[in-house]
Amino acid sequence: MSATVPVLEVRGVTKSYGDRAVLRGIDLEVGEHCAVALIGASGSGKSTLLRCIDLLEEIDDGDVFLDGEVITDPSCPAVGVRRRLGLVFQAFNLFPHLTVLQNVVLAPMRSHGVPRAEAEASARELLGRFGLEGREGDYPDRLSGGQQQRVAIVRALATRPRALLLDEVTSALDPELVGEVLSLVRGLKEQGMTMVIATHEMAFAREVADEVCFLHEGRVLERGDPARIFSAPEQPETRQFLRRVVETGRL
Amino acid sequence: MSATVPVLEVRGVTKSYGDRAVLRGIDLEVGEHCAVALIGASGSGKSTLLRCIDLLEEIDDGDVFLDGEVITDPSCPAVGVRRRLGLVFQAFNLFPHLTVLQNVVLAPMRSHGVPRAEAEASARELLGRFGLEGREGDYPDRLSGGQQQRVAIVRALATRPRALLLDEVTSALDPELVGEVLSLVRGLKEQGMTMVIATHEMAFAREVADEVCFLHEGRVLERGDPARIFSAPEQPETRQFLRRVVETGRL
Amino acid sequence: GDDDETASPTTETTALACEKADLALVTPGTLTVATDSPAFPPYVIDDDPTSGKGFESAVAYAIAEELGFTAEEVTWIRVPFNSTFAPGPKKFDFDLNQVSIKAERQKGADFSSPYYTTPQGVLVAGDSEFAGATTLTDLKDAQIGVQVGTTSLDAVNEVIAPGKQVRVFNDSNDVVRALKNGQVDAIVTDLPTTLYLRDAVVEGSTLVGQFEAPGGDDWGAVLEKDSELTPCVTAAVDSLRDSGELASITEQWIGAEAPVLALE
Amino acid sequence: MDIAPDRRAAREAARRRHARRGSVVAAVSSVVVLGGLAMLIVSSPGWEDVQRTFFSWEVFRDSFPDVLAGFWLDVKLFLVVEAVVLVLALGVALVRSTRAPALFPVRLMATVFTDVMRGVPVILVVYLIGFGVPALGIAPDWLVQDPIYLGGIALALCYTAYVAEVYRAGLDSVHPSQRAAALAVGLSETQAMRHVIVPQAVRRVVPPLLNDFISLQKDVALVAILGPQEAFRVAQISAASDFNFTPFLAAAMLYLMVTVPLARIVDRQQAKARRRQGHVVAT
Amino acid sequence: MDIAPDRRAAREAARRRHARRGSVVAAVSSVVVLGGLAMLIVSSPGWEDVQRTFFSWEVFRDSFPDVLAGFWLDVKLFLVVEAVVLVLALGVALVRSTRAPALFPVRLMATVFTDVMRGVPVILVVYLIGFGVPALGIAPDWLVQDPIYLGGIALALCYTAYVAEVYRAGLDSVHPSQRAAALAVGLSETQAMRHVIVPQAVRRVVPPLLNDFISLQKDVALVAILGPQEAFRVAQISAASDFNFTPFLAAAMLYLMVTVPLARIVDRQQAKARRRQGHVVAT
Ligand SMILES: Nc1ncnc2c1ncn2[C@@H]1O[C@H](COP(=O)(O)OP(=O)(O)OP(=O)(O)O)[C@@H](O)[C@H]1O
Ligand SMILES: Nc1ncnc2c1ncn2[C@@H]1O[C@H](COP(=O)(O)OP(=O)(O)OP(=O)(O)O)[C@@H](O)[C@H]1O
Ligand SMILES: [Mg+2]
Ligand SMILES: [Mg+2]
Repeated sequence: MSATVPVLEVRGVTKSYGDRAVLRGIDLEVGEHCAVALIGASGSGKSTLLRCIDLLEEIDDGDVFLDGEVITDPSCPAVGVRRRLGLVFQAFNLFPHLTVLQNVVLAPMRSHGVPRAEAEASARELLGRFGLEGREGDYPDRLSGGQQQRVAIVRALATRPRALLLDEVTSALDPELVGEVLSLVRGLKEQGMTMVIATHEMAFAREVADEVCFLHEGRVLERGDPARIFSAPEQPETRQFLRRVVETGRL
Repeated sequence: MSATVPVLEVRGVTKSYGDRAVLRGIDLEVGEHCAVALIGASGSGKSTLLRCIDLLEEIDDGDVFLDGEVITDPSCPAVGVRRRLGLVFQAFNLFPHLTVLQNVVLAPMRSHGVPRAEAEASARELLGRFGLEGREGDYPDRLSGGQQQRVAIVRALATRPRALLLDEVTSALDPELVGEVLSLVRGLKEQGMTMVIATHEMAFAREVADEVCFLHEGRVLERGDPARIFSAPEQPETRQFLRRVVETGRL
Repeated sequence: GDDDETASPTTETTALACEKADLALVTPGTLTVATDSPAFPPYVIDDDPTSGKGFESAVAYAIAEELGFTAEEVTWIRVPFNSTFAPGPKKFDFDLNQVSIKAERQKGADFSSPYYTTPQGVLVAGDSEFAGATTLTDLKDAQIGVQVGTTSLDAVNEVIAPGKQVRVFNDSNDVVRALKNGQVDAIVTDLPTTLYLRDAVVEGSTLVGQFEAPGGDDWGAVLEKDSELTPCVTAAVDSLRDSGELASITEQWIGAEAPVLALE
Repeated sequence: MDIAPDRRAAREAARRRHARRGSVVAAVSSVVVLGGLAMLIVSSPGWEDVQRTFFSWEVFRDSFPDVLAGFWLDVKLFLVVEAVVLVLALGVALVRSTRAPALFPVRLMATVFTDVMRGVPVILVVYLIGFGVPALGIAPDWLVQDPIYLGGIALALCYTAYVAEVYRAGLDSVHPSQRAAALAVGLSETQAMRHVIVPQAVRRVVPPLLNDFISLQKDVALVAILGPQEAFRVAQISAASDFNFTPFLAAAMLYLMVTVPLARIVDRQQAKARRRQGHVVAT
Repeated sequence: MDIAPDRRAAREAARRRHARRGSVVAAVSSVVVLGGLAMLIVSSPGWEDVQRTFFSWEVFRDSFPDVLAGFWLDVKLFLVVEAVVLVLALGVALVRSTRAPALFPVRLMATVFTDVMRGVPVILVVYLIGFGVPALGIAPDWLVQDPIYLGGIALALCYTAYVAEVYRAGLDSVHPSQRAAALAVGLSETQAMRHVIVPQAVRRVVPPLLNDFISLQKDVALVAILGPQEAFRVAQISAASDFNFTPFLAAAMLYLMVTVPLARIVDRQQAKARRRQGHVVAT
C-alpha cells in the first residue's frame, strides 16, 4: 500500500441520536505508525466517534476509510473491518461469564483461528505485562476497577490489530499504572502501532500523540502538533479548556 | 456530640474473599469536617474499604464507628447507618430503569420523606451545578461516561449525608470537569462535609484532604499531612508509588 | 315417548320405605336423574333425555313411574362421568350413564341391580383384513382401540388378549377417527354403541361380531354411597325386568343381533 | 463541512436496495416453502375428509355461538386467577430470594410449595381441590356449590408456583451492584426490592410471564372436570356428538383472539423499553 | 494489628444467636400454620371418605406398577421432544431477535408461528397432527401407525413456541454493550451470539425454561389422546374402573420424582453461578 494513503481517514462524519446531533462533520486522518489523541470536554463525542469508526454505530453521513477502503459502505463486510481494528471501551464491557483468560483468548481463537495453546500462552504473557498474573481464572466481577480496565486493554491487544482505538484507557488506573500503561502504549507506538486515543490524560496526548484533535460539540475545533496545541492554542474554546486542565494539575 | 469523637473510626478491619485477604487490619480516623484521601495501587483495597464502611460487605473482624457508635455490630440497623452516609461507586451503578432525575430523587423521596416537588427542585439545582441541565429526562445508558459519573455524584449528594465516601469520582471526567468537581468537593469541605476519598487524582489528595492514607496490599502503610507525604514519604513503597506518579505528570 | 300406560302396579314389591312421600330426595317432590353431557344415541336421542327417547332415557322414566313419579316430576341434570363416583354428597338421586357394576366401584358409590347386561361389539373397516374374522383368535394380531372408562378394555385384554397393546381413546369421536385413519384395525365398544357407530357414523364398516365380557358387563344406576334410595331403585328395576318391560325397552332401542364370536 | 444531499441519498438508496434484495429472497423462499406444503396437503387423497372433519364451515358456524357462550366463563375465571397469581407469585418469589438465615423455614416452605405445585399435574390439583375439599364436609356451602371457586383456587395454586419461578429468575438476573447502590443511597431492603430490583426484574420476565399467562388461559379449561361448560368442554361435546373436530377450532380461534393481541402489545412495549435504554448497535 | 480471637468469636456467636432466634420463630409459626391446616382436614367429617378415594394405600399399591410401566413411555417421549425443542426454539428465538430488514419475512413467519402455537391449546395441535395427518392419506405407514411420532411432533411444535419466547427474553436481557464488545474484538454476528450472548442468556432463563420443561413433561400425557397407554392414561383407566382417584396420585408421585431433583439441581447450579460472579452484599 502506498505510504501516502492514511491508515484511517474520517471524512465529514455526522451522527445524531434522535434530535441530538453528536457528531457534526468530523474530519480526521491517521497515518501509518501515527497516534492521534482526541481531547475535549465530557460529551463532546469522543466515544461516539470511536464507535462509529469501529462500525458499531451506523453513521448518518460521511465516510470512514481504512487503508483507503470505504468501510462505511453498506456493502463492506463489517466483521473484516472490526478484525483489523481493536477497540478498548470506556466502560470496559468485559464478558462477565468468562474468566479473565477466556475474555482475552476468545477473539484470537474464534475469529483469527489461533490454536488454544498459542492464544493462551500469548494471553498469559500480555496479562503478566499488565500486572495481572495469577488473576487468569477470576471472573471480571471479582476484579477491582483498575484490574478490569487492564484486562480490557489486553483483550484488545490480543488480536494484534492494525489500528487501536483507545477510549479512556487509564481512567480507572492508579497513577503508577497510568505510568505503566503510558509506557506500554509508547512501546506499541514505537513498534509502529497506529492509534486513536480518546483521553482526559494530557500526558498521553503530550507524550505519545503525533497529533492532538480538540473536539468541541461534535466538531474538530483545532488540531495540530501536541507541543503547539498545548503551548499556543488558536481557538478560544481550546484555550479555555487547557486553562482548566492546567488548573487541575493534569498537564 | 463531643468534638473529640471522630465522625468515622475504622479499627482493625479485616476482610477476605475466600483465600484472598483484601483488608489486613485497617485503622482510620476521620474527624468532623475532615477529608481523608485514600491513595494506593490498583487492587490495594480502597473500594473494598469504602464498601465495608457503608456496610455493603460484611467484615471479618474489627469495628467501624460512626459518631462513636459501633455500626458493624450485627444488632445495629444498617439502613439507618447508610442513610447517614453517601457513597459514590467507582462503576457509578446508576439505576438503568430510571431517568437521571428519578435516579437522583429516589432516595430523598423514599428514605428521607422529602416531598416530590422539593426533591425535584433541589435535584435540578444540583444537576445544573454539575452541567447536566437538560439531561434530567434521559436514561443513564444514553449518557457519556463523564455524564454518568456526575449523575452518580449528584445522587449521593442529594441525600445530604453526614459523611461522603467517594470512590474515584473523577475517573471518567475530562480535565475541565475534574477541576469543576474538585472545586465542588472543596466547596463541600468548606461547608463542613466529612469525607473519605479514594482517588488516583493526586490533586484531590493535595488540595482537599487533611490527611492522606497510603494503602498497600490491604494495610495502611503510611499516613499524614498531604504536604508531608508528598514531599517526604517515609516508607520505601510510598516513595516508589509517588515517584511513578510524578513521572506520569499527575502530581 | 314409549311410556307404557298399562305397566303393572308394583306397590307390593316396593317396601314401605319406598313410598314416594318418604323418599329422601335431593329436591323433595322431584326425582333428579343424572346423565353425562353430552348423552349419545342410542342411550339418549338428540342429547335430550327429557324426551324419553333413547334406551337410558326410557329406562329412567320407567323407573320413575315405578317409584310413583310422573314424567313431569323428573328433572335431568348433567354430571361428568368422572364425578359420578367422586366422594361426598351427590347432586342427583340416581345416575344412568352406562356405568358398569364393579366391586371396586361399590366402595365409593351404590349401584342398583342391573338394568342391562351388554355384550361387546367389534367394529372394523369394510376393507380391513380383519373384516372376515369369525373367532376371537382371528383378532389377536389386530391393533384394537377402545374408549377410556369403559369395560371394553378389560374385556379385550381378558378375552382376546391381543398381541399389541390396546389403544385407549378419550371418546367415541376419537376412536372412530382412529379407525377411519387406519390407526387402529378394530374398535371394541359395548354392543349398543357398536350398532350405532356402524349404522350412523362409520360408513362401510363391518360389525364382525359380539362377545361376552368376562363375568358379564352389567350396567346399574349409580347412587350416593349408602343411599336410602338404593333398595327402592333396585326394586323398581327388578320389577321392570320381571314384568318384561325392560326387555321391550331394550328391544326397541338396542334391537339388532350380531354374530357371536367364539374363542377358537 | 456539510455533505452534499445526493451523497446521503445515494447511501440511503444503496442501503434500501441491499435490504430489498434480501427481503425479496427471503419472501420468495418462504412463499415457496409454505405454498408447497399447502399444495401437498390440499392435493392429498384424504384432504376432503380432513376438511370435512377438521375445517367444516357449517359445523364451525353451528357450534361457534355455544362455544363463545362457554368462553366468557374462561375469560372471567382467567382474569381473576391471573390477578391473584401475579400478586401471590411475587410474594413467593421474594421469600425464595431472601438470604437471611432466620428465614430458612419460610424459604423451605416456599421451595417445597413451588416444587410440588409445579411437579404435580394441574388436573390432579383440580381433582383434589375440586372433589376433595367438598368431600371433607367442612367447606362452606357457597364454596362447594360453585365449581368455579374451587377450580379457580386449584389453578391459582399451580400457577403461583410457575410464575414465582419466573419472577425469581428475573430478580436473580438483576446485577447485585444494583442492590448495593440502592442500599447505599439509604433505601431499606424492602424499598430496594420495590423501587430498584423488582422493576428491572419484571421488565425482563415479561415474555416468559406471557407464556404462563397463555398456559393458564388454556388450563382454565380444566375446571370443566368439575362440571361447568366452558368453551373447550362445549367444543368437545359438540365435536363428540357430530363426530367432527371443527368445534375445537372454534375454541382455538377464541383463544387466539385473546393471546395474539396480547403478544403483540407485549412485544411492542418491550421494543420500546429496549430502544429507550442502551445504544442501538448497527449491523 | 491482629484482633484477639475472643472478639471474633463473640461477634460470630452474636450473629448466630440472632439468626437462631429468627429461625426458631419462623419454624414455629410455619409448624403451627401447617399443623393447624392438617388437623382441620384430618378431623373433618369427610376425611375418611376423602382418604379412601384419594389416598388409599391399597389402591396406590395395586395401581402403581401399571402406572410406572406407562411412565417409561412418558420419559422417553419427554427426553426426545425436549432435546428437539431446545434446539429448534433457539433457532426460532435467534430468527426473532434479528434486526436486519432483509430478514423481515422470515421474522414474520417466526412471529406467526410462536403466536399461533402458543395461543392454540396443545390438545388441539395433538388432535390436528395426530388425527389430521393420517387422515390426509399421504403420510407413511410407520408414522401413522405409531402415535408416539405424531404426538411427539405436535408437542415439539407447541413447546418450541413457548421455549423460543423464553430464550428471546434471555437474549434481550443481555445488555447491548456485550454485543458491541463481541463485535469489536472481531467476532461475527453469529459468533457473538454463540460465544457471548447465548451463554449469558441461557443462564438467566434456566428457571423459566425449567417451568416449560416441567409443563412439557406433564403435557406428554396428551399423546394419550392418540391411544398409547402412558402413565396418566393408565391412572385414569384405573381410577375410572375403581371409582377412586388414588392412581392419579401415583402418577403425580412419579412426575415429582423427576421434577423435584431437577429443580434442586438447577437451583444449586444457579446459586453457584451467582456466587462466582458479583460481590456478595451483606444484609
Ligand atoms: N444512545 C444514545 N442516545 C442518545 N444520546 C446519546 C447516546 N449515546 C451518547 N449520547 C450522547 O452523545 C453525546 C456524546 O457522547 P460520548 O459518549 O461520545 O461523549 P464523550 O466525548 O465520550 O464523553 P466522556 O468524556 O464523558 O466519555 C453525549 O451528550 C451523550 O449524552
Ligand atoms: N467479590 C470479590 N471476590 C474476590 N476478590 C475480590 C472481590 N472484590 C474485590 N476483590 C479483590 O480485592 C482486591 C481489592 O479490590 P478493590 O476493588 O478494593 O481495589 P481498589 O483499591 O479499589 O483498586 P482500584 O484502584 O483498581 O479500584 C482486588 O485484588 C480484587 O481483585
Ligand atoms: Mg466517552
Ligand atoms: Mg476501586
